[in-house]
Amino acid sequence: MMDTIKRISGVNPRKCMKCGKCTASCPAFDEMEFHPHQFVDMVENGRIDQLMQSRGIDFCLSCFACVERCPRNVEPAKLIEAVRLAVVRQQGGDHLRPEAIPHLLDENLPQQAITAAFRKYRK
Amino acid sequence: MQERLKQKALELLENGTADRILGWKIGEFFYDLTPAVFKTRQEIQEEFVYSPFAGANLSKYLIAESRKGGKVAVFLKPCDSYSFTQLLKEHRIWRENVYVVGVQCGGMCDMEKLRAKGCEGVLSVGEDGENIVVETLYGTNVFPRAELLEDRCITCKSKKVVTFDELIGEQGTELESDRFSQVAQLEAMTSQERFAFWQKELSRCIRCNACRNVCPACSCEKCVFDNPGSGVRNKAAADSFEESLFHIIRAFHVTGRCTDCGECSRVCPQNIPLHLLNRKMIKDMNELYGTYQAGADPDTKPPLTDFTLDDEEPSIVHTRGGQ
Amino acid sequence: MSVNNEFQPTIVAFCCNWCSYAGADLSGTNRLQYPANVKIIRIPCSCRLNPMFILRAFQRGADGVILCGCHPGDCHYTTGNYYARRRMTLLFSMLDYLGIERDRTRVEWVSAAEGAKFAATMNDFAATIHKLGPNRRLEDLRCRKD
Amino acid sequence: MQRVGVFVCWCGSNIAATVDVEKVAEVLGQEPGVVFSTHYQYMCSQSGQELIQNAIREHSLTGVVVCSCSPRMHENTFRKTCEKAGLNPYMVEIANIREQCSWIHKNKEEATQKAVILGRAAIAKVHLNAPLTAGTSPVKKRALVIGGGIAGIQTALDIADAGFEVDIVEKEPTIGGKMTQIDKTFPTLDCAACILTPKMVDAAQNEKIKIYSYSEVQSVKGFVGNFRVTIKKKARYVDETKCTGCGLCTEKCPQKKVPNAFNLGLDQRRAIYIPFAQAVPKIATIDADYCTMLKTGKCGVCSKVCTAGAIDYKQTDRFIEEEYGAIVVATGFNPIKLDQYDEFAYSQSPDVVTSLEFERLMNAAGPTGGTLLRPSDGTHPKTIVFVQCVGSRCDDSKGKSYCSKICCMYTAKHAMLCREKYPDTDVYVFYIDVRTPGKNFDEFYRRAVEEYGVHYVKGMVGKVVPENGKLKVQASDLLGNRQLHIDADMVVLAAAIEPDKSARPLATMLTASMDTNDFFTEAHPKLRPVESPTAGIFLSGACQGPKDIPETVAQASAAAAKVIGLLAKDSLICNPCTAAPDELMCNGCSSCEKVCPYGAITYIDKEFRGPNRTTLVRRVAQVNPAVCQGCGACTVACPSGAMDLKGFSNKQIMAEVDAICR
Amino acid sequence: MTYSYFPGCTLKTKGKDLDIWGRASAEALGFHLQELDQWQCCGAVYPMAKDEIATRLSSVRALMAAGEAGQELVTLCSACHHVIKRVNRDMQTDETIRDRVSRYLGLQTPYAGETTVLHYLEVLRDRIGFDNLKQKVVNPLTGRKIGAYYGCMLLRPASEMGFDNPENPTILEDFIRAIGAEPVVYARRNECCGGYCTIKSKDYARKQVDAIMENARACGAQELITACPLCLYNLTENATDGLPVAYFTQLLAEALGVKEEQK
Repeated sequence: MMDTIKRISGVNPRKCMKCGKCTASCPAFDEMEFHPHQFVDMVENGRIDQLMQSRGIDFCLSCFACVERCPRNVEPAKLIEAVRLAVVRQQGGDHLRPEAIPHLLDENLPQQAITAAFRKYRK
Repeated sequence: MQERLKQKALELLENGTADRILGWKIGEFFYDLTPAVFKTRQEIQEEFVYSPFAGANLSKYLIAESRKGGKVAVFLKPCDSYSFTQLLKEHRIWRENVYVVGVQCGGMCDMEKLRAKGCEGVLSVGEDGENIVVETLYGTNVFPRAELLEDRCITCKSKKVVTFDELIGEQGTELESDRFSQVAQLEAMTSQERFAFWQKELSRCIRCNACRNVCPACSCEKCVFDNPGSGVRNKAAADSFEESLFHIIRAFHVTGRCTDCGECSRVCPQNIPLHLLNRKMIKDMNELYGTYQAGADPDTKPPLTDFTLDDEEPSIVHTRGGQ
Repeated sequence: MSVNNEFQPTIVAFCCNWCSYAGADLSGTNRLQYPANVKIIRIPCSCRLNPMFILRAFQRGADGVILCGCHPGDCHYTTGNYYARRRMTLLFSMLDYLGIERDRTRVEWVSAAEGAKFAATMNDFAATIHKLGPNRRLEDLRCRKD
Repeated sequence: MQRVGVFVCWCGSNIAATVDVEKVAEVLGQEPGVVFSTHYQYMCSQSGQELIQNAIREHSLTGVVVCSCSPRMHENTFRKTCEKAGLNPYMVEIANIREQCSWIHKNKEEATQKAVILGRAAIAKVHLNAPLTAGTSPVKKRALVIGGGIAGIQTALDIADAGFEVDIVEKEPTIGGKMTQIDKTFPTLDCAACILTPKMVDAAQNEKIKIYSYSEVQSVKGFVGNFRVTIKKKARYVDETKCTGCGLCTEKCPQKKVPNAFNLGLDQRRAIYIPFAQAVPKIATIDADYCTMLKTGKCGVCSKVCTAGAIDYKQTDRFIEEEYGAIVVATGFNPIKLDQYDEFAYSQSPDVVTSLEFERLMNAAGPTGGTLLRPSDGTHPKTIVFVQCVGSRCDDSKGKSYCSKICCMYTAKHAMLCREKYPDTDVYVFYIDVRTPGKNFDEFYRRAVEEYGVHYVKGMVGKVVPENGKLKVQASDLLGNRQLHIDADMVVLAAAIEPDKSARPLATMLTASMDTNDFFTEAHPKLRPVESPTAGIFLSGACQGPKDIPETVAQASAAAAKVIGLLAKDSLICNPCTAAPDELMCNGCSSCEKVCPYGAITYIDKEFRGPNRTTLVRRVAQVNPAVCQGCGACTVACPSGAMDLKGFSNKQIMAEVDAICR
Repeated sequence: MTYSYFPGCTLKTKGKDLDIWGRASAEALGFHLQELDQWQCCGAVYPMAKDEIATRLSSVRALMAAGEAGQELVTLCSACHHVIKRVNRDMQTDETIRDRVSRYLGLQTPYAGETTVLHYLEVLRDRIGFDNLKQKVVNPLTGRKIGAYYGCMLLRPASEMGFDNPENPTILEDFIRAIGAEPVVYARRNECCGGYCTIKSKDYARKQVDAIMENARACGAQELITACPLCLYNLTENATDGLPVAYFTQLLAEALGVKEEQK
């Protein structure tokens, strides 16, 4: 599984020097039980299952602040995305069902929000 | 033209400008003009020749002649004058001992082309403006010069006499020529095709050294191929230091010094187009390091003894395209 | 010695004493591997490399020749590698023109600190030469007519 | 043919583990001309060297091949060994079977085979070696120090102490360098000016030391013992011999809006200025970029008030030529630009400062007179956040790959001083690691935490948002697994340090090598740390790598010791591997002269005997062996092969090629 | 000058104002946006996974269509720009992706990212020039204090987007200056507004938006402009007490006098 995550993401977690700048930059910190630096560490140490079960993976905003500010070019967002993909690619792993959509819509919600949600939360 | 040159030679000898005259005389055949030194009025009158076969480049002979004491006068065609200037740049010719008469040139003729015209029993060949007049046993033939020109003269790069003390005829100018078109053709081939081409050409080499001996740039006191100390001495292809390497090294040694006079190909008894090697280097230098014409002036630094900080990397050979 | 019928190329690496030879030493110090068929000849500066040496190597059976020198601007002798750069560019161009495989010759700038680059370069070059196969075209063009 | 002895070294197991040394010795023993071949555990040891010497005597060897480690390591050792046994030292060749064989190959057969081939190449070469005698060249007993910071000053003082003349070239109007801007020094907290300014004065008053301030090195020619240096004295528009340093002009100059570089632009100075009160030399300088007189030709106030008549608007750059035996580089460092790290809002708020700016804000001679005030509104900051490793320890695409080394300690110092002076401030330090190797360093850092109550947080700041006069700092606390949100008044960034920009062009002039970060490389990272690989060039201070003051001073003195060792010699032994022409073959064509970087080649007209008792005069090249450095550029430029390089001759190299390719 | 133009799905529906005024202003500024004939939705998120090919195809098709027309490809929506620009870079630099995409699309010659992708703002800055834009302004928005809201997708990752300094961008501020208004610089202009979570957690999105609004207001902004429909939606809908937010093209059209003409 660790190799799958590394392959999907193309990230080498060993480049991390544990400075915590990703976590310092993360706007979704409060919504995540594991924070970006922990993602990197846990992938490196093979604790993927725990990450896959965490609800935080759906809260990453893909804002790339962690990617931009990481001094070592580790790209934590790609790891989080890879873990999320590992989840939604599983049978029944979808996080969002088409039935739920109408309920979410409002008059002004742009298409891209839905499209993005579909891309992110289901396969 | 021959008469004007003869008169000039006599005049220079008689008014004391020169003790010796470097010119041409008939060799084995009428079309085989060979360089010669004339010391007396009689010699000039009897033997001095100038004809459309006076292709031999006299400049190289001045390395030795200019050091012999006294003054030597020489006739230099435009392309010879480039070689002469290049040798001056290399401090090989003692300029103060040389009196240069620049001779304008309409292009030299190729005996093979004359033969192809079906001329037999040729007695003499003369010039008449843009025509070549051939006297034969069977009468007089007149051909336009353009039809008989040597290949190197068809792509003549310049009619300018670079260095002279006196000029016979008008000063010419540098010409637009497509002398690199054959090189470009070769470049467009695949590597395998080029290899086959050169294998076919170079494998005919008999190492007679004619190319080297005639080349004004190959004027070393002792050639590396004759020098036991160089580690690469060899004569005929006795052991493994072969023709290709001889020609590669020769081409490399004259890179930036070769004026593209074309003598190497003219004298090759095997008709190997050796000038295509030198032209390739000239073309490359022009493209990579800016246009440079060896012998065009006495000052400009040759590309191989110069550099810029942002020269192309050797990998350009891989990346610039071609196959 | 092991009997190995697989093509084992002979590769000559000319290294300038100040940067690349030291870079080669550094890759040794760091135990970075590269093929044993790469043999290094030490020259004081890349500008000492006479084209004759390269041709000689090919003639005597080398399958690839590489020149390593200080990075442009870092030459121990200030300008040597600039001359080498021009000479090698023209030589390689001429060899290419004669139909010699382009990949048999290479120039790489390797500093004394680039042990890893040295090893990587040699590995890459050896792989390239291995792919090209034995050098045939720079052998005697006249004697050898197949 | 030489009588060659082959000596294969095991280097303990370094070589012997992967190379069958016995077999190498045996196979090489069969090579033509080899009359003796052996192997030994440590050829460089005393007994190994004796082994070689005995073999030279017993077997009348005329050539020696040592198969061992890199010639860069022990070539000299073995040359000396052989010399003692009566063999010319240049009859030794080394086959590098350690760095270039045993250490990079795992397969023993392969490695053994390669070692044999390398040995053969060395044997083939040594057969063509000729005894060489090194010439000597005189040493100019004067040193040049480039850079007048603490490193340069210390080096100069030490060299002068030993009785040699030494010049300092400093590009700023005063010597002193970065240390003049620093407030206190760790770990003792004594004031930087108090320990530096006496040294500056010492340097100025020392008869052996000459200071070229506001000057730069323009060009360097020559070689060890005989450098010829052109120094550019930049026009300061003030006659140095007349200016008394009274400072009246710097008070009267009407152009007041010049950013004060000494205070890093935190305040302003006049167009004519003396950087600070203790400047050495204390001479005014006109800043041509701002001076109204120089720009428009109207003003002249300074000239009017100067009673010494020192102002000279017509002054131009002057060039001075000097000769030196040795050159010391002491060009120092600078903090990096922070444009790339604006998540810390350095360019968006004046209250986000670099550590060096913070030094000025704490300094009694600084823009705030030593009271810590916010640059934005002049209030006392109550909460201060220090951020470590800004631009250091980065991936190459994101900043400097190295640790800047000094930041951990100066930040501890800053934090401690803040708490000491203003106990009501909250001080946070965000760190990745705290690196405090050094005498009394870790104790110092612990005091900051334990006695002074500085909050050290393992984590990093991710974003600084200036808002309503506060700096909202968002950071991570990795040990607490939380995100911190601090309303700070001031943020201090420990910016990475990098070599001064002048170092790169200087390195080119000196032909001294640099690493990819533009730090000068040392001749050996452990054993020759203060010498450049280029003979006669020495390194002092942070130009070689980040250093704190104690380390800088130590290295400065070490460099001085090396310089003194060089200048104490009357002459130097030259490299005998120089180019030499075979006059009989020389065309006199000047190709070699055009490519010689040292101007070592000249031409003479020489008479030769020709055939039939004639004589011929020919122009031939001459090489000055004291100037030639042996690069070999000329040998390839020479079409006739007349020019060859001793020790690396055409034949020798081709013999190696043949041996390798056969 | 004519550019190929990729509008994207949102600009055809909820984000019409971004599109309409962008195009109208282009004409006023002397360049033409030629809508690609058959564009498909870009997918709204860049596929970070290296093994996803299908999600890159629509971008590649758009890029190739522009390439065939011999034009540069212009986008207006930040999300589209982000996706297309990064996919283009994948095609340039990632051999595996390039090969797989080329095989998937059955290309004779692989597409290797030859097309240039420009955001509308980059066209203004690098092709038109803000000084020239300033010349064309007929209704300078004098006195208006406008904060630029960049969001994430135009700026990050800077190594791939190459748009502006990711931590202290200036392109929108320069734009604001060019149309005669006063730019207000505030630090949170490049912090995420939480738009992607708007359908997941309004509260969370609100927290982000409020922080941005507070920061912008504290720095003196009276209104915000953006290039992203999702940001605009989020900043408008999920703000507790927000500033008005508009698309930058709306103000551009206003300044160029295009709006009145069309009224």
